[in-house]
Amino acid sequence: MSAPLFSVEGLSVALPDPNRKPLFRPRPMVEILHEIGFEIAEGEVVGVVGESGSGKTTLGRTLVRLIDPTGGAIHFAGTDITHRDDNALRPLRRDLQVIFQDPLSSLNPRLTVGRTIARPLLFHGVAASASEAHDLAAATLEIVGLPPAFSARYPHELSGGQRQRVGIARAIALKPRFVLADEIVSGLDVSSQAQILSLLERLKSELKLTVLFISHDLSVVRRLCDRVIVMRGGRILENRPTGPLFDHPEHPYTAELKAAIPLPEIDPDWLAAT
Amino acid sequence: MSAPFLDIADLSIALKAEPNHRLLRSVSLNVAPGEVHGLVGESGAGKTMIGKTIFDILPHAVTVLAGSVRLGGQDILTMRHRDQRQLIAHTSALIPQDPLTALNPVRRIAGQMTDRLTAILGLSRGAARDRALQLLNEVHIADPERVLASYPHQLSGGMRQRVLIASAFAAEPKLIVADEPTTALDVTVQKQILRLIAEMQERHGTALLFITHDLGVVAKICRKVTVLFGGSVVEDTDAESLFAQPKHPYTAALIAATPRYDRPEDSLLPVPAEVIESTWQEIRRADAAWAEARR
Amino acid sequence: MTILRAIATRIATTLVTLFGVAIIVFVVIRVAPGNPIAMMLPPGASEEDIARLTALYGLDRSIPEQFVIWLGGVLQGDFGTSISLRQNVLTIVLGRLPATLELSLLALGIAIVLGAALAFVATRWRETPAEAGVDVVNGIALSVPDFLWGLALILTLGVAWPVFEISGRVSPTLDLPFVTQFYLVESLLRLRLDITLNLLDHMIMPAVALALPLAAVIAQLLKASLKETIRQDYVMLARTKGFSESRVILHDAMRNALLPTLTLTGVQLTFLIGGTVIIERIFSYEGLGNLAIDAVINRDLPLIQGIVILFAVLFVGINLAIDLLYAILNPRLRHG
Amino acid sequence: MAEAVLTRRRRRSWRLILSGGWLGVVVIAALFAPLIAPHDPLAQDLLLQRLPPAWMAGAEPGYLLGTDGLGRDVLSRIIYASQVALTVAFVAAPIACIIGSVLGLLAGYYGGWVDQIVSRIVDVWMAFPPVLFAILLVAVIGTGLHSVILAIIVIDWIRFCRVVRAETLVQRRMDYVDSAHIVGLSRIAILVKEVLPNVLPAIVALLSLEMGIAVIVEAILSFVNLSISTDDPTWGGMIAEGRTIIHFAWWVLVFPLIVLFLTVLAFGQLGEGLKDRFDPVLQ
Repeated sequence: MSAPLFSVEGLSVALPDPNRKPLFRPRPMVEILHEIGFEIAEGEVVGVVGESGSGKTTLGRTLVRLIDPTGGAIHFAGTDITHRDDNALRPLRRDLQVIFQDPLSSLNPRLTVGRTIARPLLFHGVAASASEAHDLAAATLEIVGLPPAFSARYPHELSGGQRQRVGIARAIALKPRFVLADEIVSGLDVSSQAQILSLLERLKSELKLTVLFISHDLSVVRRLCDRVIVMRGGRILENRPTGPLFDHPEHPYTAELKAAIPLPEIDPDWLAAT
Repeated sequence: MSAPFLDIADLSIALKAEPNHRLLRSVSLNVAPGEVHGLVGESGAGKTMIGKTIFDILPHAVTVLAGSVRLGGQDILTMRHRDQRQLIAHTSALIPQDPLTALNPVRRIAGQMTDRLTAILGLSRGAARDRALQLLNEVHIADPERVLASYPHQLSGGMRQRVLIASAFAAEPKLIVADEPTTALDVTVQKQILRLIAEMQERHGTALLFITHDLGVVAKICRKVTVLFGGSVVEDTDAESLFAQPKHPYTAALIAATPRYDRPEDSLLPVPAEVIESTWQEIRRADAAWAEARR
Repeated sequence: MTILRAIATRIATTLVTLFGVAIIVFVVIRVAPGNPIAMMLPPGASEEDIARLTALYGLDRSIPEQFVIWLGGVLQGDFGTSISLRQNVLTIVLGRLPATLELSLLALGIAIVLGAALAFVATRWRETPAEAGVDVVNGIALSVPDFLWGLALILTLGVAWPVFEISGRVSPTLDLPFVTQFYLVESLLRLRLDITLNLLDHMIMPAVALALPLAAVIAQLLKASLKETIRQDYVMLARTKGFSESRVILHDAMRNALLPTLTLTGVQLTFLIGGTVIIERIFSYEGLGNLAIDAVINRDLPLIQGIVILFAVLFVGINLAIDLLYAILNPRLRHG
Repeated sequence: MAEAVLTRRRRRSWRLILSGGWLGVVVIAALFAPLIAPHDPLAQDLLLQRLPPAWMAGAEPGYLLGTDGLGRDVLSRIIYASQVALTVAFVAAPIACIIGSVLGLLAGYYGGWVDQIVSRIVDVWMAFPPVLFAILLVAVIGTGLHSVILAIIVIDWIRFCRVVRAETLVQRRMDYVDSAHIVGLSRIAILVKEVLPNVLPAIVALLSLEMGIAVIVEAILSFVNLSISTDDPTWGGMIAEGRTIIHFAWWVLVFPLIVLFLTVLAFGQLGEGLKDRFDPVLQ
């Protein structure tokens, strides 16, 4: 087996506590992640599930170094990126892309869809000229199932599902080795959710993407992921291949999470069961 | 079977500026005392609009074109405003979607739980407080005195939703509208809250209209179901037959699109474009017929 | 303990601000060309006289030296002697302060009442011509400053239709039996309502001129804040309880909407007080601002310093008070 | 809904047309003052003192808006005075805008010690009554157009700084900043290419408003006799003279006041209109 694309050891993160704001003073720090360790192999889709406050979003943002870790180490493709500064990270950025939860906030409202996708292409030298970048952007839009004419539109002119497709297009246009997908279907309707997931499934096999897929929804994770990490209170409870994890959960919390999901079938005993 | 308490008949609603483009298209819906009725649809289907009509709190830009909304036989859309507010206050209550935003951050829980009792039903402060304590006990809050003295930010999300459920039952309403009451909650908390709503509804014998986008939740808590698409009712049936034998192709597609961890391969299937298109065609035909009839 | 330390930190930054103000004023007015002493003596005064007085006021020393001497005095409550009025600066300034404070507070009161009323009307009758009307009035009041409102009021209610007095603080013919300079307050306490009315007759136009821009700011902020608040779920929930729209706005939305408005009003209040400088000039109102302009024109260095420092203390104090008030009114911070 | 949006847009375009139209008139008056003005604005004639406007009894037909206490034509003085007003508006406000916006962007985006320093300076500035500060500055550096412009820049930059800093703080928290970071853009590039376009509408609106404020500050300085020389006509100077003879010749005060009023109002409304125009979501 080849070396993992990502390897994380003893990762700890502390952030300012959003619930406490003493008068005239900075917020106190609270530890969100406690000594997390795991690996992601090339081409693998790893799910991270947990309820609110489990630290799953912080974990994702720390991997792509939007947040600075307070302890531990992160290796990406053999390079230690734990404390690399912006300049040193820049060459690696092309391979570390993110699809955000809320596309309305993550797409600059004053840029057209085309420019949003084309700008990184030019920046990283994937496209040599503005027109080449524009063509590539249009082609990527087609890959994610949007007409190339959408290049000229602004984010507010799109529906939620279309915006999320643009978010995906921006991330994959650079042909990155790794994509972080942070709750990317949680704001969508059931039908858009199903469409975005089948798009991701297609991209996963076509582009051989390595993905960290963060979600609160076990059912969605089961569909998409090869392996699942269950988090609670900033710690990893379970980290196993998807099938076995769902069929025979080892940790009682995983079983509890599973049992709490209401399946679309009549079951008079479900409510009473604990 | 007793007469429905909530009876919505042929309700059509549109923007004042565009009366020809209906947002609700001749919607009919009724909920009998003691019944839990699910109202399902994706965003934009008009479910929340129906909830707002029941309390007559539609936005100013929207107007009712036709139809009636009866509470216990009285049409609230044609009543005098003052009588209407009284009727709604005495008979109906809402459990809102997001417990984080549905409690006023600068008021203590006590005032928010009892203001309807004291200001509209005319209870004394003491009596209203006793009632609030009793209800907090009913929703299994261990320390009701402390909760009454708290501000919302001092309580957890699940606790706040319990408070909101207790307040909804405060005036012994005949009808409770629950508008996506568990969407903002974690799954484990969602299950507790669903159980609590079902328990309270049964104990008080209330008619419950449960608005949600989640067919899984519907399957677990509702007896009857109305499915909305594009502001019109595509299916109105009991829950058993809805899941066993969906009559409308859109309902079937919606069920197939709902995620389920036990069947990863045949769930989460995108709604086929033909289904969407044929459903819209039905709606356009109905629109044409309706416009013809109004002429 | 942490709260005490937090307050101490805040007061320390406040003192740094005041120190900065002191340095800037001190340096700015001393780089001015021309000798202020020469201006106060009659033409033809001897070089010797000028030199003697210059030394008396300490103006022959270097600027850092002068600053240290002045600061030492200030810390003992001695702001020096006014060159033009030949009186203790602190006595003069504190004598004028009450007039300015009374005018500012009256203006603040008018602004709050007017602003809140406009915001309420625009929210209660939103999406009607009433809201559009409030928007237009607001837009005009926002972009036209107090200086122009003062002049417009003088022209209309002072000259064209003489309803109010256009100059002074009180009619000179009135016999004032007062011991403090807080005429308005004291006249009310002594039940001399004739004097109260005469004072208001003089104060109403400058106060309205000062109040209009602030009223517009309050109305705009509060309206935006109310609009945001009435969309919240807890307001919708209150509506489903059967309360009337007015009660819902006043009872369930107003307090929430006031909090963000309050923080922004602090700064605006300092703008209002800053506006008294020119408004007092226009209405020949005997307050601190009018005194300040005279002091600048007469190159009265100690007096200018004293006035600017007093304004700075006032402004910084207001912002401190607003921060504390916000903390007291916001349960989130109180119980954080 | 579409109807409501249309009405709002119509109201907005009227605002732009009216305010832009008036400012156009003022600009033309300033540029072509020698061609338009019927008289020499400085020519005194003691025989023509305090002539009322042309439509009143005792007027001279050549003096449309009457004459002042020294017999100078009010209309000609108003026209020439617009040169001073617009010079101040178009020089002082933009310079203050650049200084304040740059500091505000840096403080809001970088935070940390940059923000600490800028915020402390702003604190000190905020502790001065701005009008008194301006008067003090002009008294110290001497009267004249340059001093007036300098004084306005010194008191006005913090208004830009405060607004831009607050707006930048809001924008910095948006995910699109993070996603630009993910692309690898440097911080300065994110600031200029991503954040600035979103802050720009606020800056443009404020610039327009502050141009009006600059005109007012100049008028206030003239009013207390501290602007440019006493002879050259300024709106504030005319108002100051009019204030002293208000009971004998109201027109000396009224007409410059109306012009000043409309100009300031137009700058403010133009700013609001432009802000909406710039907003892609409202287009």
